[in-house]
Amino acid sequence: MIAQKDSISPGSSLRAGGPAGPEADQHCPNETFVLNLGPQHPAAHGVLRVLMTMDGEWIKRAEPVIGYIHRMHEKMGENRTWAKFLPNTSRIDYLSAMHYTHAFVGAVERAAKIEVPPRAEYIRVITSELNRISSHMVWWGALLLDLGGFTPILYAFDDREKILDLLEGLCGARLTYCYYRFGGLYNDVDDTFLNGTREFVQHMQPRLKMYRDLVTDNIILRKRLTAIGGISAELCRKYGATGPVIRGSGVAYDVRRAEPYSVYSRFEFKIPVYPESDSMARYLVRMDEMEQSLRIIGQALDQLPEGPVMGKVPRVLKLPPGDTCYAVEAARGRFMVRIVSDGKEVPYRVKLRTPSFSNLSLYEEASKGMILPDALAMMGSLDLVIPDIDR
Amino acid sequence: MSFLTLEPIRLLLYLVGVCAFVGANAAYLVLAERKGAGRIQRRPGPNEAGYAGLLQPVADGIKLLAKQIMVPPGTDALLFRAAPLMVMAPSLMCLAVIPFGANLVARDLNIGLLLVFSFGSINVMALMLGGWASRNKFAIISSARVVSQNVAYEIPMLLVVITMLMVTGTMNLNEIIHQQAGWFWNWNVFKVWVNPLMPVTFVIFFICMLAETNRAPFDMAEAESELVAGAFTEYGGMGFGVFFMAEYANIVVGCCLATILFLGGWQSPFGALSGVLGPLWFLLKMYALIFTVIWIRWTFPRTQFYSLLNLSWKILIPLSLFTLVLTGVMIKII
Amino acid sequence: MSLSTAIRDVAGGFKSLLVGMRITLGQAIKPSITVQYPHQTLKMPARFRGHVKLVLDPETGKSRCTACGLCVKACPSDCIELDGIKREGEKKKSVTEYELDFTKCSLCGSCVDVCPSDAIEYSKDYNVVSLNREDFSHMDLVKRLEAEAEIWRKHHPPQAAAVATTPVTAPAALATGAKTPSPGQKAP
Amino acid sequence: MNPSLEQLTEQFTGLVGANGPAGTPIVAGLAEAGPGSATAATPVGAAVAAPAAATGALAPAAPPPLSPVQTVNHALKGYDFDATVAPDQVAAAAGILDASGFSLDTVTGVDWIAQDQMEVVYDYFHPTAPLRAVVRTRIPRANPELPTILHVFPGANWHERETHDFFGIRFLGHPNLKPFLLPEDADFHPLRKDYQP
Repeated sequence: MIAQKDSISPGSSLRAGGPAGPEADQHCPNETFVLNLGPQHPAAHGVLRVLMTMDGEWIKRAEPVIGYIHRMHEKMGENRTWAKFLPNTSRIDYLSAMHYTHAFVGAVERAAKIEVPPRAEYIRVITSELNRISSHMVWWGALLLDLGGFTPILYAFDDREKILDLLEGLCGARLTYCYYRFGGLYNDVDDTFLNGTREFVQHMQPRLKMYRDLVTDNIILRKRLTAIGGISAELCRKYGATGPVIRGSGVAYDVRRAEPYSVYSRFEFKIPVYPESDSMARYLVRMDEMEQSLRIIGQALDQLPEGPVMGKVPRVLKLPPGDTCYAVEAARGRFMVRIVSDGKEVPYRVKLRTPSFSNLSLYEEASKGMILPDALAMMGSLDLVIPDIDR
Repeated sequence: MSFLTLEPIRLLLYLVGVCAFVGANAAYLVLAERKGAGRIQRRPGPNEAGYAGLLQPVADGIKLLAKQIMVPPGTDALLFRAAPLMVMAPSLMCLAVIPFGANLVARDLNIGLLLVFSFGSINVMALMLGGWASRNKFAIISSARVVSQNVAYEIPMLLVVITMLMVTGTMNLNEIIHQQAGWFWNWNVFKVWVNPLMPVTFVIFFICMLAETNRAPFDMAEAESELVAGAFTEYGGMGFGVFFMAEYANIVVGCCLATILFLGGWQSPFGALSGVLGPLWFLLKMYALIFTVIWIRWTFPRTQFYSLLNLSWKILIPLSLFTLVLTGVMIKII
Repeated sequence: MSLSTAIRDVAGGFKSLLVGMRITLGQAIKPSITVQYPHQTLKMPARFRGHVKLVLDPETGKSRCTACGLCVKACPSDCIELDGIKREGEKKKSVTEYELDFTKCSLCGSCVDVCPSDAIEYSKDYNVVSLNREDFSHMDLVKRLEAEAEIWRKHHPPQAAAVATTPVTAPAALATGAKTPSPGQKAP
Repeated sequence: MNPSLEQLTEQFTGLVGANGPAGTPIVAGLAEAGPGSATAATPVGAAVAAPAAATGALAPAAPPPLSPVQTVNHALKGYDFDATVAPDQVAAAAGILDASGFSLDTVTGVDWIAQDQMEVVYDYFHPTAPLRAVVRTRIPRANPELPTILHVFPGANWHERETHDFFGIRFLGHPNLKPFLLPEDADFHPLRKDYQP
């Protein structure tokens, strides 16, 4: 079936002399037009603008234009104490706020050599993985919206709501949690949360099967994603793409394994890898990741040690001079915080390396010669969060 | 009673009736669609305007009427304004030959089927003109898509219809229904002794109908996550509203046709009770099909553009050609 | 591709469509999961982080705030302004003015964390809406507490503890609390 | 294809050793920050004269000057390998790391206003080996220019544009240094320490 479609898909014989290559210029020199996709466009997931040079529906060049919700978090970091910057981190990528806070908290802890009690680390893992599932659910729904399927997002939100309720019961917020603090956590988990999480893990298994039957196995979805939007492993490497994007290109890169942070080294989980490097591979990576996250949560719940959730933290936090990095596997890939301290209470420099930024930067190269719906499907499979790109 | 037999008065009554039928259907199918979507997505759907949201179409209508119809500068204003009407009018025309009951038909034409298909094709042109006249890149892409999509699907649809013509031997829609009298296994869709692939033929017809009316999963023309609103991007107010209503009117026509050709029209499934209750059976079957259309829309993602064309050229056309030949052979043998 | 695989592909694809339709139909007959917001409201969990408010000490009927200013220092968005005086015969200062700029507040909870005397807490009020910007840019927490204290004085001492946890519905909070049903009450 | 730290050290020592002594201010990027910014209030010229000497003089507690190529404890710093190269060597450094299969993590700057220098930091991660490398270089603040590494890592395009936005560092050979995250007409560089909004 795939081969069938290829006969008029990009790069095939029916399109010989087609619009994408240099021969197109001789063929129809003045027949291109510029399509300004965004900054307000249903598929732009926020305020991303893509300047597309089109030849009919074929894309000759797609240049993302970003910066529409740039908030200069890095400058804000230089103007407030370490602790005061903490709420900002949840707002960079609001869909995986836990991971982002984790990275910043981790960087400061690493620089200040703050010990974090094991219980706190376990709870961080549980909440991080819950957050990853909820983030992937939003992506799943939004991708299906991009592809014109309206119903899955509501099913996903039904399940995501359960996660948000759990996290709200835990830390009082549903999106910008600000739950991790230097040296530990804002507060301890209670039985409601632990039992609720166990129930959720049970609940999600049949739901994931339902997702698979409804969407993953669906022939229409498979046709829209399979063999489309190929991103080679080399392209990922050259552009620094991480997360499900690189794992969908057959490279098992996961910060949780490459630079084990927190207590991730104590859990058994697989890194889903699909070598097909098409949009479907990235899709399947995320779907499998949800299962793996559930596995990690289950193990962490079983191993959860007793003890305090807050370590010893100096009242006035001054970091020793020098720079420190801390990377986490956020829902969209590698998120790294690089902090530079000059020994004062205020950061000298906070660099936020966000995954979506690098993942989007390869879009221009990867989308060449695709047709518009495929390019948008591919954009959906990159799982972009625009505030994460613009910071 | 005698004045009812006067042809002009009868036609006038039917005109009003058809307009009212289409208007009410379009308005309330929108509500049904939203309610159905809500059900499928496990939410109530619109339920604030009136009891259980029954006044929602009225509210929508008022909203659309109150909005200005902007004609974008530099467009062909005449075409831009004409396009919505050109979409709407043919669907109304088609309903003139649709028999809702044994005698409930505005014009019992001998070539009813031909008329429906001739008028059905105008709608493509109207969408294309609307998109072209909008002078919007999204709309132009959309109109190009509409044309290729409709051309691709017209063929298998007509092949199926030719098959049905061979089976029925007439273009008179009422006559086709009369032939399907008796129990439900006499309906064309179950006539496997004429053609073992009859149910498949029905599915082909249904898929083509979806594609012809630009319904999800074949809504290439609107494709709101790619083309904003496709050909309707620049339309506002009632201009958009008429396009919207025409979409539902087209669905009604398509489902009517499917009912007539395959599901026995106003015939009851049990061989009896089809006289007085005829229109009821007809509407029942038609709305069941419309429900399926809605159900499909809220289940599947949109197809890819070239798999849409591939589906037509590589699967549906060969398959319908095959059924055509098969039917011919079977008829010859029988 | 041979004809048989092509046919199998088409049939398999068609079957996947039918499976999808079966699932949506199965979901359609299940009860709806949404809450009809203005008619029904949710009960907020105990740890819900609403805007901060001053705690009414159930014993004295006053705020415990000593106007030490730690919360002002801890706030990342500079949205707290407070003032206090030292009354005669008292060891510590007591708060006279506590203004929260809720338009800037990011609900991070740093102020609650640092408070040495547990004088501030999160309210459970999520119906924060108003036609007047001033209601949020200058949220007078002392005034809000005063409204609570009045109820406290009326019922003191038996229900004091219970009152302290009910949501604020003061005249000043008209727009935010009074018109919409208070959280925790679920309509049938 | 996975490189070892020893290989990297060897390659980088070769790179830095060749051009290093020729007046390149190889300042280990770790220790001098504290005293450096302590002198932020003093006239900039004082610090320009001899940044390395000033560092040693003002910070007796700081460790002795580190070698330009060093391995770092990942658990303490978050990276394994740290190399300080001359500005014109960044592309060569990127080439070495590219050949070893590294991927570009990010490019960023740090404004060391007290030393009148800009530091440009290139972060690399390795997709298959558990390795993180940092390459850093210093350029004068008055003329912040260095070659682009675009031809080695095309992904540097956006990172370099962003760094140009925030610090005004010009990447020679970059085709498109227009404002990226900042407004189109932005002519300011907000992460410079002397930036006044």
